[in-house]
Amino acid sequence: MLSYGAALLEAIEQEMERDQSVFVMGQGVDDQKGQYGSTLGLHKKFGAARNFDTPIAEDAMTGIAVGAALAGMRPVHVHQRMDFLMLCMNQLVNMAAKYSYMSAGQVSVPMVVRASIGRSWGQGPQHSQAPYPFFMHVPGLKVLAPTTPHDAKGSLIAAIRDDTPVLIVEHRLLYGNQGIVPATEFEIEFGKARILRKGSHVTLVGVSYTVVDCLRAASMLASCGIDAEVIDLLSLAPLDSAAVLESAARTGRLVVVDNSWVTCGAGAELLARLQESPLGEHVRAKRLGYAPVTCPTTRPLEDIFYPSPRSVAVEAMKLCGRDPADLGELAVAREIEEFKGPF
Amino acid sequence: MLSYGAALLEAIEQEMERDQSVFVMGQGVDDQKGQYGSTLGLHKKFGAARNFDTPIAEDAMTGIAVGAALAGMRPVHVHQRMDFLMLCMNQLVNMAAKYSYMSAGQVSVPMVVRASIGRSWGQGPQHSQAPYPFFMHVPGLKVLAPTTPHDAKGSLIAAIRDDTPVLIVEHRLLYGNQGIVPATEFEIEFGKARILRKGSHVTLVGVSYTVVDCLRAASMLASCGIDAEVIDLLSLAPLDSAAVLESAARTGRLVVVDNSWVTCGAGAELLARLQESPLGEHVRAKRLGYAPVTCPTTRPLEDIFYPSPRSVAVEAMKLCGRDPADLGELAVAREIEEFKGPF
Amino acid sequence: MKCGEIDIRRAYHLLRTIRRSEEKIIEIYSLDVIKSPVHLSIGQEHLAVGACMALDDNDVLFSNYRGHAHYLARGGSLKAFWAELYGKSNGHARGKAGSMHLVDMEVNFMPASAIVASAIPNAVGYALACKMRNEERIVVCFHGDGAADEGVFWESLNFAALKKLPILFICENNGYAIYSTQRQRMAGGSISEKAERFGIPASFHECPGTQQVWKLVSEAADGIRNGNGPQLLEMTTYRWFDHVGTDDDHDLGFRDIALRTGARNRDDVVKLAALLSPADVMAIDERVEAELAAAIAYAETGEFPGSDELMGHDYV
Amino acid sequence: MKCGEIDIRRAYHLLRTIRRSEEKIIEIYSLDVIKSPVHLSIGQEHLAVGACMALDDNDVLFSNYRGHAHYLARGGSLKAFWAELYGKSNGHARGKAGSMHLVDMEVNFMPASAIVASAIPNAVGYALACKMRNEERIVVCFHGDGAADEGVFWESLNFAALKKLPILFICENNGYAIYSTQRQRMAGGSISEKAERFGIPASFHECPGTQQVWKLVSEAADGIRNGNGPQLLEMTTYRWFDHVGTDDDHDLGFRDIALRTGARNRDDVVKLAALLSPADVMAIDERVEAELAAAIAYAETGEFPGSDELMGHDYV
Ligand SMILES: Cc1ncc(C[n+]2csc(CCOP(=O)(O)OP(=O)(O)O)c2C)c(N)n1
Ligand SMILES: Cc1ncc(C[n+]2csc(CCOP(=O)(O)OP(=O)(O)O)c2C)c(N)n1
Ligand SMILES: [Mg+2]
Ligand SMILES: [Mg+2]
Repeated sequence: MLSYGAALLEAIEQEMERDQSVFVMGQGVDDQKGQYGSTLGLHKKFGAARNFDTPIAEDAMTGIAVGAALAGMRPVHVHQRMDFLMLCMNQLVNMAAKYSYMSAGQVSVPMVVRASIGRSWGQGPQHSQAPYPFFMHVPGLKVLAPTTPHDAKGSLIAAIRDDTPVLIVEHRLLYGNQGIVPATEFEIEFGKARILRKGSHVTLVGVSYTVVDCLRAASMLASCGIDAEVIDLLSLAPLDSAAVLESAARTGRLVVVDNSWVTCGAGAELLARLQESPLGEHVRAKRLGYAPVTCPTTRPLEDIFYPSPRSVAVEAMKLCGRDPADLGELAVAREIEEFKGPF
Repeated sequence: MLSYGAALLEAIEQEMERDQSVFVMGQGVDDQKGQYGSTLGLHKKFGAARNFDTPIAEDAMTGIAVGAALAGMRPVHVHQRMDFLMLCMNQLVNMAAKYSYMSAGQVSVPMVVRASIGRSWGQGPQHSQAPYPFFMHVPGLKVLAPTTPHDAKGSLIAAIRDDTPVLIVEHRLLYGNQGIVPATEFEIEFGKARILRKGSHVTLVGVSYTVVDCLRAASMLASCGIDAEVIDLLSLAPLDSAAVLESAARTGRLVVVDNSWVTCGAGAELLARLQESPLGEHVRAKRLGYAPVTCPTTRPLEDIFYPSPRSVAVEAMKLCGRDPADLGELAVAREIEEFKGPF
Repeated sequence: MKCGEIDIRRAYHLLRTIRRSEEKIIEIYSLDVIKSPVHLSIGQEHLAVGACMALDDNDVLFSNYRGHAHYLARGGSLKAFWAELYGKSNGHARGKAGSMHLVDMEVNFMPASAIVASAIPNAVGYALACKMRNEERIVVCFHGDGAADEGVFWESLNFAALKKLPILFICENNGYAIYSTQRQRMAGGSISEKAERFGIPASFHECPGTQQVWKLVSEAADGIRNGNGPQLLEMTTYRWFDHVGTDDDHDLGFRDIALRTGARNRDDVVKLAALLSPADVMAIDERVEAELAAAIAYAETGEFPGSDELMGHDYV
Repeated sequence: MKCGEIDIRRAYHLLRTIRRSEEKIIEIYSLDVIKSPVHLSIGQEHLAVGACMALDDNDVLFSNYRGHAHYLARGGSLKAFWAELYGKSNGHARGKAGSMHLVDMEVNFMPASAIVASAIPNAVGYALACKMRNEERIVVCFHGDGAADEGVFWESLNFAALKKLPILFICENNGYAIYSTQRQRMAGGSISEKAERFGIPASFHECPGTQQVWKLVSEAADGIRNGNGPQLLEMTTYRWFDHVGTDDDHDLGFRDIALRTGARNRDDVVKLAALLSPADVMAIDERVEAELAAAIAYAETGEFPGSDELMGHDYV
């Protein structure tokens, strides 16, 4: 058993051991907290040159990672918040994503960008965003959003070895979660979703932490006799819509729970593909995600801003023609309840 | 009759006349070309302080527009290329979009961001993008994409008078197009699409210049006996999905033609809403847009990278169960054929 | 220009209000009634107090996530501040903002941002508006040393200098961005030396006290108000506690405890108290405790925003 | 370090190749066979030639959209260049790049970017890789005066200085960004003066000729190769034609025709020819014409990429 943070650390250690060209950079990666433990001690083990703190200059530092990757290195650039990627969109969208195509394959940009997302409490408008749909929209980038410690390790290794820029989306409430993780090196497969729970009545699809919401919703639904299938998208670009469509066609009902706003999100893309497919007419579908406003700081509003096991279960009940009032109570998730900051 | 560029100029002149707080800034706005004529001579008429060139510093300049707007001014910030907005995503997404909500309405950011998009020839990977879906995704921003000179004028005036940040997407091949434009001031309505052509067999929906593709496709289809309805989305955020769904339900067939990549685009959002609605099962739908790669520079690849009247008509024929081979020839659009640069 | 000397009584009242408010935060933080990150100003309050007292009422302030001192020194509502920390609807932004986004438009204190350096161009833009409208007021922009790592800082300085805008940049250089020292992040000269090359008259001040800050800001504000264009004041200081939260971080091993001892010996709350009579100090202290108690009571008795509040204040 | 003097014959050959290639572009541009924006280097070629000749083969170059001179001076393939302008599949990037994104990895010429200043941090990142791998080579990054408007330029300089990276920044200061003069956009000191405060040894040179550029770059490269960290050379120059396209823009009224006259009088193509014998010049000129003709023929006879090429070279 390893925590999600420890699984990331194991992945990077194994890769740094294996390949001299792998290195880590980012604000605070060599500090006492080591990005939730995921970079802890790497500078001691591999030298300060291979795990270094950076100035607060996201644009240039991303460009520097791109340049190092052009030179054949494999940088892993860590960001404490995905919101901060708004400062380096030019390097990600206009440079990293484009170098390979515009040189007709003469160069590639084997870099990894890791970014934390997510609530805890009171992160507010500018420390809570997860605009992964931006990166799904632009060709030339890959996006992974591992939910389990297993997939955290497999994602990071796959991302490091891949020759395209890969973005890894990490929800901060997941870092402490424990799971079984193979000790050896392995890669997850790009473009493959995971079915975490088999079910026949409704398909629940989550992204990163909303997969946890879906699993909890499935338990709530089970007490009402509804058997939910739960899919962890995992690979957002390329996107495994086939798995989702197949499942939805089987259950006839689909709830996609984005970990960002709904408009032009992953759910939009999945439902659009469903609508384009002949399967669409047999499926009743619904999207969930952040409320369509800026994220508020105060807890009561946060609670209704984010999707929750209950809000997911309610939609599933509705799709199944059942009264949501039949749903039992579910305590607030431990990781949310126990969160005490300071950040 | 006014050109699109002249209509924008008329709008801004009328607004600057009416309201001292309106001003224009941007690279080259006071040069001899005046952003395709749309800012031509404003500095002579209203003084250099109200139409000024800026350093090449998109991030700070956007922040400066935001700050001026916080102070009650109404800046119109002009960008020669929407690609350059990648440099100021932080100000647009993390600041402009959020100030009002995070202050519980104590401040507002009445700014306008104008940005050109689009092909001509050989603009290549970094001068051809139109990532408007990013701005549809994030609450707190409005997005308009006028296609006609009439709507160009009405959009700019509505945008200037609105108290939220509004992004106006302008396709460069449209600036020369002529149309009837009321001489007096008027505002288009946010959240209202325009039906440009009534039809009963298939609904074609475009964004900015792809509306022109749709109209030309409609002519091609007409020669095959297919009566296409053409909708100009115009307002991307808020999005008038009701008009599209109503039309699609009527015709039973829907083609949405994005002016960007398809994944997580406007078409994705529309089809997802269709899938969520009970109307969805009666409609066969298809999305078009840029090919899912980086934009190539050479003309033959450009021609197949972008949607075209023919590619739109082909999809419509397929949805109608007709053989696309029945489509007649259509000459390459005049504005593309005549384009000779230098930019 | 503000003449004479700073009003020590008022300065002490402000310093004491800020210090006691933050001490109170430390005291209750573990109770989890403040469910939001807090970035304490303790040790840096006197920069805010000296600066704010040197300004006119209609001057405009831009701050950042470490904004408690700026907000309170400017005269932002203590009650609304506390209610906001509690996430209540009687907070200054109805609970939507929290500690990182303080705002009080009654005193021209603009909503603070939690993205490093991001409000700096906004402050410049506000100054542009002031200049376009021929207003007398100036804009003051507080920022950290870390903000100067960001390119937008230099873009902003350039534009302010280019247009000779009425803005004063106050760099509160506490030597750290989270756990990184300035020298780990920055090559070359000091921030003020660089700013100077960017066309901004700038000066460097080693740990100035309240009175000196007041003088420096008074003079700078005067010049800016007279149309001389922007200025930058770089002042070193020290934050006593952790970057975020209420812990002491000196046991983490990256900051020498001697630094904190030095800073505590310079403590302006103590220094200013020493300039007043014991009776004055006692009276002010009592007043501060009463005001603080009232503010906390206001926060505690406030309602949480109802679910209908979620969708407000956005265009959708 | 390159010793002695620049090889004038080779320098003239490169200069002449660049000049004649661009003159040819001007000649045929209206025929619309080059369907892509072109940013001519005419008037600035000697900076590229002097600099590139001072470098080693395994040094790495970063350029921008105004890259014809850099590419050709570095020894990029003339044939692949012309075919690329024509959008043909025998172009250096099979037509996908065009004039703005020249690349020739055989001579370590990295793919150019059309976003101002955007390749500068990439160059710094490449230099970081060189340093991490203990390589002998250095990175050279050409950029315009306009690039220094962007914050990322200063962020990049800071990091290069902080890590003492093996990189030479060459600022080709032609005084304009499109139609804006440097002084309309920038306050404060010169770019090199600012760079110096950022910890980068930097110097300013008024219109240096080919030989002087060669000397400056040889010396700088030598120091950088010896591990002394980054440097910046700011050199003024003048572009004869419009920012983009093949027109002369001096009738638009924002650039004084006298500036161009001055620049033409300094023309290094003429100056270097004067240092050679007429026979040498004639031989080189003839060789250039033959090479140019062959390159254009290569471009003309090349195939356009087939539709199956659209989806290549991207992960999807
Ligand atoms: C753009 C951005 N990058 C990173 C962060 C994370 N972060 C928050 S505060 C901070 C340090 C800022 O240091 P400084 O400007 O010196 O202010 P101080 O905290 O010392 O007052 C960092 C890096 C952020 N909020 N925004
Ligand atoms: C980020 C960005 N903003 C604006 C532009 C438009 N643009 C293209 S070239 C240029 C001028 C650049 O000037 P300079 O760096 O001096 O290079 P020069 O063209 O003079 O060689 C501008 C503003 C761009 N390409 N990228
Ligand atoms: Mg600091
Ligand atoms: Mg220039």
